[in-house]
Amino acid sequence: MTDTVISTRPLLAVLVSFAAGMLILATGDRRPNLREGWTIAAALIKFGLVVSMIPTVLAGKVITCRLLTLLPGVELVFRVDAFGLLFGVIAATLWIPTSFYSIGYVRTLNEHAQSRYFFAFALCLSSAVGVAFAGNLLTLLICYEVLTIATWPLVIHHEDGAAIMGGRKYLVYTLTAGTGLLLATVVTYSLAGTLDFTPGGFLAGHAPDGLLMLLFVLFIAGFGVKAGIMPFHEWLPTAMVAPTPVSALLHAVAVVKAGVFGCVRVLLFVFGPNLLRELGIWQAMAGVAAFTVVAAGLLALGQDHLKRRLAFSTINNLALILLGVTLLSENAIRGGILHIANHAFMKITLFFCAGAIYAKTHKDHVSQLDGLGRQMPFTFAAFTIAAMGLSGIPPVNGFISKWFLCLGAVQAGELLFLFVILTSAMLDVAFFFPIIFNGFFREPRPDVAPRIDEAPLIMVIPLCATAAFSVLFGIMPDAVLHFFSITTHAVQQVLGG
Amino acid sequence: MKIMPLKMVAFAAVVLTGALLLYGVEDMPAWGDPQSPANTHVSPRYIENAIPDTATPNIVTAVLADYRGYDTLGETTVIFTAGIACLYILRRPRNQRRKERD
Amino acid sequence: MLEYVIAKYNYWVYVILMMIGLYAMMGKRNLVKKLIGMNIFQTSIILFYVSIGVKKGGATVPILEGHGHGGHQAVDVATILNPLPHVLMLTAIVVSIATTGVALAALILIYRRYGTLEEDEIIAARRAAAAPKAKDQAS
Amino acid sequence: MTAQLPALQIAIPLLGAFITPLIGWHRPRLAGLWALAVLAGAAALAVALLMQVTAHGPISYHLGNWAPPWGIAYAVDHLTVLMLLLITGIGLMAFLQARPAVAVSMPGREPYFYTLFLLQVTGLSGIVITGDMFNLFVFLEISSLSGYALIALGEDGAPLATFNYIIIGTVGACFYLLGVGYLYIVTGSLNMADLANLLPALYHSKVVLVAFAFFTVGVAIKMGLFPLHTWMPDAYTTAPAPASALIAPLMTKVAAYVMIRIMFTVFRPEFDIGVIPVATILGWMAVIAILVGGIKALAQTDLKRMLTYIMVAEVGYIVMGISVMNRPGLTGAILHIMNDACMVACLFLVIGALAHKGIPRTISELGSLNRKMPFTMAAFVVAALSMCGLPPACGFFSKWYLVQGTVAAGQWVFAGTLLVSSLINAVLFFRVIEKAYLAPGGGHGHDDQQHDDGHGTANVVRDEAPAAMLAPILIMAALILVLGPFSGTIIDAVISHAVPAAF
Repeated sequence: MTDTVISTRPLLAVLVSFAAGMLILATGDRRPNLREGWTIAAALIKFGLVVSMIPTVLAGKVITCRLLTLLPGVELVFRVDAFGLLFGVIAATLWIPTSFYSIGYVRTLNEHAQSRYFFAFALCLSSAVGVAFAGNLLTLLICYEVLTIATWPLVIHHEDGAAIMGGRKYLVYTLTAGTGLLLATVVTYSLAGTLDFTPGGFLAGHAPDGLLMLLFVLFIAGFGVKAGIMPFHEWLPTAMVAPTPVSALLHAVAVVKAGVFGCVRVLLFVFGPNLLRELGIWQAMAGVAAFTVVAAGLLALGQDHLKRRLAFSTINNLALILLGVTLLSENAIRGGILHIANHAFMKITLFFCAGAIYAKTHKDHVSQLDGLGRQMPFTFAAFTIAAMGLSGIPPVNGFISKWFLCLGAVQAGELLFLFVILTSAMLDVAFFFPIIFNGFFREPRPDVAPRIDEAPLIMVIPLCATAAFSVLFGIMPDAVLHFFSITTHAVQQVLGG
Repeated sequence: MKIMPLKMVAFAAVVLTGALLLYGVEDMPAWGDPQSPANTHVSPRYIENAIPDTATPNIVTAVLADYRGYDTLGETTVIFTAGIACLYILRRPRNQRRKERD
Repeated sequence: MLEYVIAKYNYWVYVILMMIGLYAMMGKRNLVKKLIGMNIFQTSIILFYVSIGVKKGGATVPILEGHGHGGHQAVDVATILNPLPHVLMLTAIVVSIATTGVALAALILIYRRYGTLEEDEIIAARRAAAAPKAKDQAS
Repeated sequence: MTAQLPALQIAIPLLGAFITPLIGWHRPRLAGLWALAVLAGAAALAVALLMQVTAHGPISYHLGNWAPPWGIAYAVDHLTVLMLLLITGIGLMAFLQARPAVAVSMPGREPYFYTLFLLQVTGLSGIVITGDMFNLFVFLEISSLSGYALIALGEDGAPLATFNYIIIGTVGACFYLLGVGYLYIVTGSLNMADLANLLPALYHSKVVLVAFAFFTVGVAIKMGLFPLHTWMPDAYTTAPAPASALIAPLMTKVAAYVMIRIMFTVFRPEFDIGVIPVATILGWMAVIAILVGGIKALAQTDLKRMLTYIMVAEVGYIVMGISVMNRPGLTGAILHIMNDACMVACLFLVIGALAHKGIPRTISELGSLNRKMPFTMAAFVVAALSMCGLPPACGFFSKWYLVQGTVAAGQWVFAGTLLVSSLINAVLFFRVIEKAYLAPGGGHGHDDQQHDDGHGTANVVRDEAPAAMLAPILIMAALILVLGPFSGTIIDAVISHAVPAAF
């Protein structure tokens, strides 16, 4: 059906950041410039490797790299299809600005244990790309668990009481979820004898409906914890104790998206749209997602801590993605998958802004930001762009994905969920615009500098870049990284296969 | 107070073990039955062939030192182990001995 | 019932001996008594094995008298006791002695350290030694 | 030469042990090097034997050229070589660390320690290599006696723990011997392969049932299966660190091997399932062992004692894998024997390094240990993550097979127990990791002043264990990471042949 290209590029893309992590540890705190050099070199190489796979995948081919046989019939295999590539490209692309931004951030704040920080960061990226390129459930599970563990040192980075508690909560949620996933994967393997992702699913006809539903719940709960689906969302706001670049890349892009990615893989590549329709379970799933969308939006309104507010916005958007995919209509799936990319660019901008504000002024509450826009206009401009995008205002990229989500809801004939998506957009406006308003139009507080006094350039440039890309992708969705084409390919694979 | 239950548990366990062993005895061949499997399966060969195989009139010696000589090597090793173990445990290093004398 | 017991009384004897030994090992608080129990226990098993080798009907010790001088004739198996259990038990006896030796060495070590071989007293002494240490750590 | 490999596998460490004290009386240092060479030779032999068996299939070696069942035979199959490799390999690693440690902690006794160490390896190797039931008992006693002695000279409380271990260990060995006797009475044979042929006709004999019961109890004592584990925490906790790094990973695993041998070689699966519900009983005992081990471990403040209780749970894992009586379950059990031996060895070697540096084992006093001993702690983390069943460490894969086995058997409670237990392990180990890696007291956050390098703990100086002690730790940690992804290969090449064809 699809041509397969054998190549080690997926493996190299995974390993390059792992190798960088080892080099970072070996270099240590004594030579920080060399150490950061490794990070940036790895980020660039990884980006090159991942992007080099785009033309192949757009030509309708699948890039495969088989390594070891783990179980009879199950290999450790990296297999790059359109959907996986999308996530891989996002993670690899956003690692570059985050690397620069991180360096600025930790040096400005003079953070401790920087080697550990960069090591864990590189390891996270390795495993996130591993999740993206995993060719079967077991490989996915392995990378996913590595990601879980690699994130922990970042969450507890500050080593104070709040960080340790946040870390514990994070571990309790994610490790329990991982255990559930293990059970679900084992049962799937016992039933089907295979774990290879197949567009359109492979599980149909292997078990009675009741068992399949149970399996579905286990899978969605397992991946849903990282995706922040309610009621499993609680760890995410708590984990905001982590340094901001961590929140930016991991809690907006890599880790939580790995959860969403896993959910989508299970929905579309393990169960498959047809089986989900037969079981009728998609409605329950969509209901949970819709509830999360609205509830997270409402909860975000009540947060004064900027990063916590962003965290709830993340929960809201992740649920939106899942809602789109669960609606199972062509446009809804396209909107959901596209939103993975679009949300990543917008949310990382927002976190970058929050971090820049904190690094410069040590302010992290919404109510403290009065008039700060005059001191940090670039930061606030970027923030505004990203916030507009998340609210679905053109010409930012968020508009495109929300548009398709709405179309998809109509296509599926689910007007209730259309209403949910629109409500969510309004909630976005409601919790973002006070921040912008405070920043630009409120009377400045006495401690705000009257002149432009931004965070270091190494932090401002990345955040402006990601904001600019958000706009670019809003105007030309297929520019540079071909997100739109890749998404179309993924949708065709799932629905056509 | 505390000793009573321990003794009760010990007694119960012992009775249980004994009962189990006697339960097995029921299916055993009668004592001294020359036709029991133990007396007919492996051992006749020792008795019949001890002389031609080993030229040793004492069959026990023949088995001990030849047919199952490897067990005897193990047996010797057990003794050696016990000897080394006692040396290891009970030997007091010279300086410690001196200290105790003072 | 009685007949049944008599027909296999060797087994009954060994089981009873073994129960005595096992009870001493589990129920006694004096370490030497435990050790003695262990010896009784092991001896009972040795008796059990040796009794397996018995053949009724005139069988004798497994030494072939008059067979040792070159030429040999066929041996009637029924006249000779089963030698294998004897061999096994020679090894088991040695094992039992070795174990006893190591156990006695351990007992000497215990006596040197605590000056007693009553388990309760040793535990009490250890607890008393541990208590002030814990208090030090707490303060 | 290659035909004599099985004999050499035992002869080399055995003769090495005989010679060690002779050398040691004159030159204690030389005795250490000698023992090291002997162990390295034994490990090399195990590798050679592994290659031979994987290439040409199982070997039956007749000692003294007496054909079984009259003589004693070695039965060297895939499971055997795996265990031999494990025993000699971990023995070698433990010895690498023990040599410098013993020189410091027990001067004047080193040659005896080395001798007993070699005897322990000999005994364990003999247990796994032999194909004769009684011969197994003899080697069991060699390993037990040397084990008692090695444990006896530990910290306060060790002699009493040793004595109790001697008593209960002797009960275990004697129960095993009784089982052998009962089988001998009804079959007249001591050879495992011969027994396997004779027994099916007798499966319903009460004698055989009782024999099986006594085998199981005897072996369960040796492997520390709940509720017969009571000797284990005391004995292993109080044992001197160099000794526990050898005995703790291996003794329980070898006993588990004996259990597998008896259940699947001497007896057939039909007996284990059909005649008496031993599988079910063992399975539920394993459930209790896993839960009780985990809960007791939670209650410990002493790191080493915590590990021993975790071992109680890990034994439960293995027994559970055996008890479900299917291919994935038994594969998982054998894989876990290997993986758990490596993990426990790594953890106890870490304990050894801590002991050598005089660091107290109380968990609450481990603060900032990662700064003091970064490599040791990194290895600890690897082993700990493996214990929690997190990929890509090897613990994940054995857990996978075990869960698969329980699911295939429809034993959802068992599967749930395994999963809950890995969460308990996560709590246990992250408690330690948190303590060791995070700044004591915490609360430093963002005070800009003292961040230059030390982050408030600048006074902690790196004080890593000497390279000779660190090397085995790091090797074991690397092995834990490597064995995981390669478990598929290992199962294909070795373990799949060890599972009865009936599964």
